[in-house]
Formats: sequence, structure tokens, C-alpha cells
Amino acid sequence: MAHEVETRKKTQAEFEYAKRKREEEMRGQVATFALMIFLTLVAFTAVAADFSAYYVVPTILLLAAVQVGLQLYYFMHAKEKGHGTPIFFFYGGLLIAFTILITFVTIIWI
Amino acid sequence: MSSTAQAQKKGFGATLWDYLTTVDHKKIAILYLVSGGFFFVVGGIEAMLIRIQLAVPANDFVSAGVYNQIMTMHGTTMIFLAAMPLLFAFMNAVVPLQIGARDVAFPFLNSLGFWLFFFGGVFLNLSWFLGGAPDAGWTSYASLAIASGGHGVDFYALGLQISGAGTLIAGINFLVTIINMRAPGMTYMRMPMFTWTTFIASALILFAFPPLTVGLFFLILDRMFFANFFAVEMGGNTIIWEHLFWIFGHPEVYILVLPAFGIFSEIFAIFSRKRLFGYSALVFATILIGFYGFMVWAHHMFTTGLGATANAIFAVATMAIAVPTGVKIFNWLLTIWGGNISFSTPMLYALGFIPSFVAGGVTGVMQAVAPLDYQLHDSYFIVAHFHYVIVGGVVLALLGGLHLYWPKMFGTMLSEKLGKITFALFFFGFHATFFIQHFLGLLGMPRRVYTFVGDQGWDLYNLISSVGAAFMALGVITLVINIIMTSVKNERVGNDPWEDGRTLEWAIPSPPPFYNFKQTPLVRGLDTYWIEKMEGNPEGMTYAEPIGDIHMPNNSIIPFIMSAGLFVAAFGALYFIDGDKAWPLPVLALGLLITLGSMAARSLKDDLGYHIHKEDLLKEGGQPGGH
Amino acid sequence: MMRGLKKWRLFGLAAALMAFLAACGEEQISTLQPAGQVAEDQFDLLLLSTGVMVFVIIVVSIIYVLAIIKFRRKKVGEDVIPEQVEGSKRLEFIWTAIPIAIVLFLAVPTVAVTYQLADVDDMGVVDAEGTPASVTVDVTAKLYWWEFAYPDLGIVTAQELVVPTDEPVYFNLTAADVKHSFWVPSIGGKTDANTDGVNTFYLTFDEESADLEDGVFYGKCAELCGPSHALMDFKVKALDEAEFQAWVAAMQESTGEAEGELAQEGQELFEQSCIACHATSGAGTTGGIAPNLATFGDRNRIAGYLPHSEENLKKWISEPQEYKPGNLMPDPGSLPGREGEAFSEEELDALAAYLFGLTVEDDM
Amino acid sequence: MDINKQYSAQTWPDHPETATLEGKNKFVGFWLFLGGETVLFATLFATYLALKDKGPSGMEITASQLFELPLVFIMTMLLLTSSLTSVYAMFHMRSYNFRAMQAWMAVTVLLGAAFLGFEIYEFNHYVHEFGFTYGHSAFSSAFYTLVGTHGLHVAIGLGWFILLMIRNAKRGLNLYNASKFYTISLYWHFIDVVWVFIFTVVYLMGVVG
Repeated sequence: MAHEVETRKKTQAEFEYAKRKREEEMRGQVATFALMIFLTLVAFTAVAADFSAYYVVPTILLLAAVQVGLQLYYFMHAKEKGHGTPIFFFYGGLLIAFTILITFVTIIWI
Repeated sequence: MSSTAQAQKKGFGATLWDYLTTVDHKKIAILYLVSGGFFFVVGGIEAMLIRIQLAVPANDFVSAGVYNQIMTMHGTTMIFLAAMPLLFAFMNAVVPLQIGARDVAFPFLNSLGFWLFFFGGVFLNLSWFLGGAPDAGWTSYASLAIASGGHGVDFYALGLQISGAGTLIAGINFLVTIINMRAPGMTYMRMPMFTWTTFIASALILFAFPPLTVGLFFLILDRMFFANFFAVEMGGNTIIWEHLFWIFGHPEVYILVLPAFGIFSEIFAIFSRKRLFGYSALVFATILIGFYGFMVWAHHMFTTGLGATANAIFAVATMAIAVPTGVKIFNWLLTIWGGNISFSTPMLYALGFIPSFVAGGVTGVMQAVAPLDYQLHDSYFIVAHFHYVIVGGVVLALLGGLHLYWPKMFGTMLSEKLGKITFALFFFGFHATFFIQHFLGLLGMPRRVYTFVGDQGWDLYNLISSVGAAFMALGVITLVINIIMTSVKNERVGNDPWEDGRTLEWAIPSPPPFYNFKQTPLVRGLDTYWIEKMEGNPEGMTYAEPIGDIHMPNNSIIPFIMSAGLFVAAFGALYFIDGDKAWPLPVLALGLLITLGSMAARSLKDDLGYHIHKEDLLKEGGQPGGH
Repeated sequence: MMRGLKKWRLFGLAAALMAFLAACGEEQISTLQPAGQVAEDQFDLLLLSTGVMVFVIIVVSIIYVLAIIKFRRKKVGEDVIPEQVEGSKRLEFIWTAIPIAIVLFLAVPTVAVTYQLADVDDMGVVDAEGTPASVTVDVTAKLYWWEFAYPDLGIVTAQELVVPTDEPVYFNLTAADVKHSFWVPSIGGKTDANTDGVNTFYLTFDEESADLEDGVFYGKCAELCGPSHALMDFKVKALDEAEFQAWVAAMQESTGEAEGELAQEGQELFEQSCIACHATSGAGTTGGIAPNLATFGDRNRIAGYLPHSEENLKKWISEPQEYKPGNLMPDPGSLPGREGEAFSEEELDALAAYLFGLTVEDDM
Repeated sequence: MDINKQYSAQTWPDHPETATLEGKNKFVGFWLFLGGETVLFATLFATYLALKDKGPSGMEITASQLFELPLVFIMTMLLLTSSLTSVYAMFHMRSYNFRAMQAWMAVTVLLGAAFLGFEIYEFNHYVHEFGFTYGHSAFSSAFYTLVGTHGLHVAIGLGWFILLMIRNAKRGLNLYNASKFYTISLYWHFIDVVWVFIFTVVYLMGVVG
């Protein structure tokens, strides 16, 4: 177990670059947040507006899926490097979760 | 420190404290082995009581109620408290060594996982002394589990909840260990087969235990806290339990059998002196089996009435599992084909495994034929089938693995002679007990019956089955004698006692020093140690780093206290529903407080571990036996 | 010498035959001696899958035995290091493709029969005059006994199912308390009796049960349901169409009235103590908390599993918990009007006489 | 690793949370744990869907009568915003700005606590206005268990945040605690993910009917 961590002083240019990258990313995060709020508003409005359930239910489920994608890839940094294995397992969990949900709305009966 | 000889020199108190606080994966392996072995014997005694009761028709050796408790506890104990912990023992003992790691990813959690399992198991078994054990079968189907009187089922739900949390922690720990802690050069496709199967089994644990957790919570909430998940008159639905249980329960079979496959893969390679045939096919077959394991659970529910479409889908999906399993069997056959087979004890178990498991596998396919399963389900045929899989697969692997890894874990060999006698008794007894049960099922005998009326064509077969069980018991007794005798003799062995070891664990002393590898090895291919040996490297390893300080984690008593807290809390929860006592709620609160408090203590106190200095490592030289 | 050998051969053949016959079990309960279309379909699947699987086992065994014999260390040599073969794409392909073919081969009949056995479209179909074309039985599994109601015929019986032969009989299956499972091995596979919801299925009875050892097929509960799960047996009488119609008519007319002095005494006692739970007329309604006793005298077993004798009946009435632990039948002492007093020997005689007189088969 | 080692913004690594082996392990382990949690919540959701509006015969309470959207909307906004504030906290963690990180975390905790307060109010309201107790029906058991498990996660998250903030108040950022801050923020986002499905599947679909 190599427990010593190599730390290195960044050059000013490197530091500035990293900082700029982080700040850019943060602006992206805020934009993501705005999008999430917007999606939520759409979902609530669609329900409050009393459209037919046949349209509303798939729509709001889709909106939820998009929001979760945003959370995962932006807020939880899943788009960054080194997330391959964790995301693979997370999707494994989602696949099984999906199977369970399908089962419970189809063959629980009555 | 890690040698038993040295441990004996220490006082008993010091040794006990050492084991209560240890975070060393090798010692935790021994803890798993000892407690798993204990529960295996308990479950075995329960099995013997079952076979005594059923030896003759209309027997009154035990009463109906007691029989149901024994039968339930036999299944629950063997699956949760014997088979899994014993596999964890080998995983802990071997996997970090096989991947060239100094420890698991989370040593503290490793200890916590063990103590949770241990306290859960003890809690479950205390039911015998506190008003009766659970009696609704190990599957604990909801309507009966809700109707069952007394506290038996409460013990089941709470006990499994605690030990299940331990299992989940252990699963995550192995996953991270294998993902992050592999030595340089140890790519995924160079990992030994046992590591691979541990990896997949751990992934199954990660996804299969949450449904069980939820199901058990529902059961706890329904029985103890006024919920209505399974109360049909309140709108509940008992099929939910069946689904949740089998969404967990089917992968559980693979959680058990995949590591068993791993152990056999190691044995076949070592004792045929040949690399695994079709290694990559074996890996993909393992992954595929793991995946399918999640898609077939409803084949346990063909008779529930899910409808023809669901039954047909799950029938075909289940049959599909036979394909990767078949691939594995043929690859093992081709591994020994062209090899140089030594019939040592571990190899006998591996060779005994093939016909046994094939028999269990083909009856599995027969039961995948849904309409045929209507006849076989819940009869003695299914009892025969899953014992062929679990005993013929998992228990043979555990016994074979025990003989294989005993020298690595304890530094001394088990007697080959007694080992072969054990094998002969156990193997004969196993087939005598269970082969005949296929026919009992076909002749109409339902499972889980505490007695049967004579002259239905079952009397002789049941007697044969009971006699067979006695042989299995004799086999286990021989094993215990073997362990005691060889431990007393305690003849020390070197790094590679089987002489044909292929993977990294055989390149270091038996037992390994507490830091495992003085220098992290560089892995240059599949079967690293074999490669080095064949190239005449006397060290058995190429090193990836110079000798340097080694960082080690500190021992801690906190996992023990944390688990004990839940154990205390469980008593509070259990008696809460009675409503006639004042103490349950305070006890529940106290227990949770102990657990939360020790979690906070853990998080507030920095635990940075310590270093073994380079000079001390150099002083030790290459002496086997470690510290 | 030769003659000796021949004798041994004959003996061996006879022994094998005996073993084979014994291996098929008792015809009233064995899945290996199917007596109905459903069980026959399942038996055919059993033969088919066993055949395929035996083929697999033989292939594996041959490779296995050859490998062990050819490559044992004694033969190969102590110090020989075999060639480290990596694998073979061709072999991998073969042993992936062949199992897939085998699985597909099994999957086709599996799916077909699964749908076939689930086909209950004809259930409750009525002809032009409104009479049902087939018999439907509502089965309710209760703690350790079975209730069989024939809603279209207006009759209820318990513990012994009576059905016509050579036509599909339809079942509605449910459980009153905890899960049970309905299984008549020689007629067809099991179906769970759930507490939530009704399972429907059909069975065909191709043989009259009168030819069997006890005159009945054996039925079992196949889902753990409590202490007396093992004792939750029932029996099936399969009658030809005419006899079945006669039985139905007799059931519809059964009154539960006693004949003879002793039996009448028994009836009086019964009406004091037992009638609250047990009905004695076949034309009853469902939902009784205890079995309908209209056919008690015709039954094959006491309490589902004890031999059908007066002695056993008396034991059973006196100590129900002793013979079927966990069942709901009260001790005599706790019955209405008993005030803690058990039945005397005379009272038991009277009850036995009454109950054994409850029969519809005599009136057929 | 030396816990007392001091860093500056320029020596601080770009990804401090995974700079050490312990950090890497924690990071991967926690993601795996979240994978398991996904399955756990899926079973709760599935059970809820199976038992929605189910109760003793004659039960009159249904999801569409029970739920009120304005309250749920407020709770959603609170939790979504707290997700953003914890992103800010991580932004400052990676920028080696300890004070700003602590401040954003404090905001997160306040938002989370407000959310929890509303949830307690909501449950209380159902029990007292509708008699919709935990043991009322299968529907009530499934509803309270699903939403309550989420609430419990929120409460655990709050406790975890607070413990970390107090513990590290004096000593600032180092590579030993960076991964701890990172995992709690992952956890917090996951709680938000679950809530997105709760407001969609339970509340919105409940009102739709």
C-alpha cells in the first residue's frame, strides 16, 4: 500500500488553468441546476394542468429520468475520468432495480 | 503475530483481545472459519435430528412444532451462518494474497462485517432458549410467517437483518479490494479464478441483499410495528414477500456456488499441474451466470399462479443458465485432460464435485421445465436437487478448500490419510442420503413434513436416506479428529506445501506474515508464481518496489461494540410488541445509542494506522512465520 | 457353472424388475404412474428431460473417467510437467452451441405445455339450457383440511374430493388462513392456494379410483402451513359419469339425519356440541369453519390420515391436538354445554355411530 | 500519509478526494454502496406501486385525495437547492477554500433541515387530519415506509454533515478528510435523486390517479 501521496506545487500557469476549468465547470453546474428547476416546474405544471394521465405519466417519468441523469453526470461528477467502474456498478443496480419495478407492476397480481 | 504458535505463547486474555480487535484479513478469516464451522456443526446436528425423525414412518422422536423449528433452523443456519461465512473465511484468507495486496480495502469494515454476522447468528440461535426457534421454513413465506405465534420468526427477521448487514459490508469490501488493490501487472484477465468468482459473488451480494433487507424490514414492521405489507385483510399482498425473498434467494445460490467454483478451479489447476483450460471462457461464463442469476428468480414461484406467460419466460431464462454452467464443467474436464493428476485430498473433493454437481445441475434443468416443476416443486425431488447443488457443489468446495488452504492459514498440513477417509465417508453418505430423495419426490412425498404415514411406498427410501446421513456425520467427525490431531502435532510447512501452487499466495510463507508481502509483487501473467517457478526464480516473485516502510491499520474494538449495540437493540425491538413490559423501548434506544455512539467515536477519532519500518523488515530476513 | 451363471442372470433381471416396479411407487400417489392427462403430460416431460439429461451425463462421464484414468500421476510420471494449454476456440464453440441447442429443444415443449395447462377458457361455459358443460370445484384450503364446494351443483364436501372421470374438471383454489398447496401427484402437479386471490386450473381424471388399493387417489398439501402440514392430506374419488351424477343427487338430498337408536343419541349430542362448526348436510353453503361431515361414513380416513375406524374417531374427537397439532378443533371439554367435561365412552360410541351413519354412497 | 501536512491552493491536487489510496477506496466503495441503495429504494418503490390505494375493504383514502402539490413543490425546491449548495461546497473543497466550503455546507444543512421539518409536518398532518396512521392500511404502510426511509436518509445525511463540520472546524482541509467531504456530498446528491423519483412517482402520479 503506497500511502505516501506525491504532491507537487503547480506552476502559476497550471494553477490558473485548473482554476479556470473549475470555475467554468461551476458555471455549468449552475446552468444544470436551472435546467433541473425548469424540468421540475414542467412536471408540476403538467400535473396541475390536469392533462390526461396517459400523456402526463410518461412525460413526468421521462423528466425524472433526465433529472437523474443530470444529477449523476454533473452534480455527482460521473462524467469525470475514473468513474467507469463505479458507474458500471451503478447501472447494474439500475438494471436490477428496473427489473424489480417491472415485476411488481405486472405479476404481483390482484 | 499471525502465527498460531506465537499466539499460543501469549496469555489467553491477550489472544482473545487480539482477535476481538483485529482488522487483519487473515485473522478475520480464522474468525469466520471458526464461527462458520461452529454453525456448520449446529446445522449438521439439526440435519441429523431431521433424518432421525424421518427414518421410520409415524415417528414421534420430535413433535410437529419442534420439527418445524429444527427444519427452519437447519436451512437458515446452513445458508446464512455456515456456508456464507465459511466462504468468506477463504475469501479473506486468500483473495488479498492472490492479488498481491497487503490487506483488504477497508480493514475496519472487514472486522465490522464479521462481528455483525456473528452477533446476528448468535441472536438467531438464542431463539432456542427464549421461547422457540422460527418455524416458518428458511423461506419464511409471509402468510405463515405472519401467522406464526411466539417470537421465533421475530428472531429470524432481526437476526438475519443484522448478519445480512455484515454480509453486504463484506461484499462491498471485496469488490473495492479487487478493483483498487491489485498489485502492479495484475490485470483483470490475470486474476486467479477464485478472485474472479469472489468478485462476481460480491457483486451479487451488493445487489441481492438490499431486497432481502427490505423484505425482512417489512416482516419486522408487520410483526412488531403494526404495518400491513402482508396482511391481506388490510390490503397487503403476500406475493410481495415471495418475490423479494427470491430476488434475493436465487442470486444467493450463486453467491454460494460461484466461490465454490473458484475454489475448484484452483484445485483442478494445482493438482493437474496445468493452467486452467479456457480461462477467459471461464471468466465470461462466471459473469454470465452472475447476470442470469438475477433474471430467473420466479422459477421458485412456478406454482404460485403468476400465469403462463411469466412461467414460460422464467422457464426459458432458467434453462439458459445451463449453458454457461456447462461451459464451466467442460473447461474443468479439459483442464484435467492432458494434465498430471495427483489424487490428494483437495483433488478428491474436486473430482467428486463434477459428477455430483452435474447431477444437481441436470435436475435443475428438469425443474426449469415449468409444467414438470408443478410436480417436482415442494416435493422431496427439490430437496434432493438443492442438496446436490449446495452439498455437492458448495460443501464439497468448502471441505476441499479447507484441506487446500489449511497449511496456508495455519502453517501445518491436515493428515492426507484422515482426509481421504473423511472424503470417502462424506461422499458416500452424501449420495446415499440425497440420491434416493429424488425418487421420494417423484413418489409423491412433499417436503417439510415432520412425519409420514407408512405404506405409501416411501418407508425404505427414507430409511436409506437416514443411514446415508449418518455416514456424512461420521465424515465430519473424522475431519474434526484430523484437525485436532494435526494441530497438536503442528508440523510446520514451507511456502508451497502442495508443491504445485500457481498463484501468489503460495509464494509467501505459511502462514503469511501479518503484512503479507514485504515488497509488492509485479505480476507478469496468469498464474504468476508458476511463471516465476518455471523460470527458476528462487524468490518466487518479481518485485514491483524496493523494500520500504509498510503502512498498517490499527486494531480496533469499535466494530465489536457497534455490532453488540445492534444485538442489544434487537432484543428491545423483539419484545416491544408484547406490550406487557416496560424495558423493551429503553433497551432498543440503548442499543441504537451504543451503535450510533461508536460510529461517532470512529468518525471523531483519527485512525491513521502505523508503519512497520524498513529496518525491522530487513532484520526479519526471509524467515517464514512472520513477525 | 453356466447354469449357475444363468440363474444369477435371471435373478439379476428379476431384481432389476422389482426395483423398477418398486421405484414407481404406489399407484394412488406416484407421479410415475399418471392417471390423468395433466400428470401424463408432465410424465412425458419428465421422460423427455431425463432422457436428454442422461445423455449429458453420459457424455460428461466418459470424458471424466477417461481423463482420470489416462492422466493419473502414476501413469504420467511423477516429475512430468504437462503442456500448459491455453484453451481452444473450437471446443468452446462446440460446448456452447450444443447446450444451446439442447436448451432450445427442451424449451419448445416446455412453453407449449405451460400454456396448455394454463388453459381454463372452458371453465364455467354453459350450454344452450344454461347448464354448465363441465364440473367446477371451489377448493378452499384451511388449517389442515380441505373444503370442496360445487357451486353449480349446490353441494359442499370436505376432505374427500369427488370428481367425474374422462372430462376436464376445473378448480378455483384459495386459502382461508395461510398459504397451502394443492397436489394430487398421480393426477397432476401442484398449485398454490394463496390467501390473496384465486388460482384456476384444470385436471383430468382418466382412471376410476375404485380400482385402487384404498379406492382413492391421495392428495397432499405441498406448502408448509404450520405444525400439521404433514397431516394435511385429502383423498380423491374419481367416479364414472353415471356414478358421479348419482353421487351428486345423493349429496343434494342428504339431510344428516341419524338412523338407529344409538346413532340418534349421537345426533342429539352432536347438535348440542358440534353443530356450531360442522354441517352435516351436503347441500350446504361454503365457508364453514370446520369440515362438512355429510359424507363422513363414506370417508377413507379419520382426520385426513388415520385409518377409518371407530376407535380412531373416538381418539380424534377426544384429543384433537394430540393427533393434529395446531388444528382448530376444540377439546371436547370446551364445547358448548360441556362445561369442561370430556366425552364419556358411551357418548363417544353414540357420536361414532351417528357419524359413521352419515353416508351418501349408500343412497347412490 | 501525514495528517498534519499543510497544503496551499497551489499544492492542493485537482482531485483531492481520490489522491490517496484510502480516498480512492472510499470513493469506489461509496459508489458501489449507492448501487446497492438503488436496488433498496427500487424495492420500496415497487412495493409502494403494488400496494398503492390498497386497504381493508371500504377504505376511502386514496393517493389523489391525500397529497397536496404546493407542499411537495416547496420541499422539492428545498432539496434541489441543497443539492446545488453542496456542489458549491465541493467546488470550494477542490479550490482549497475551507471556509467557503464550510459555509456552503452549513447552508446545505439548513435547507435539508427545513425539508425534514416539512416532511414531519406532512406526516403529522396526514395522521391527524385523515387518521392515516402507519397501521391504517397496506397503502399507508407502503407510503410511510418509502417516504420515511428517504427522510431517514436525509436525517442521517444531516448528522453526518454536522459531525464532519464540527470535527474538522479547527484543522481545515487535508487529504485525509477531503474524501470524507466528497462522499457525503455524493450521498446528498443520491438522496436528491431518490427524491426526484418520490415526487414524480408518489406525489405527481398519485395526484394524477
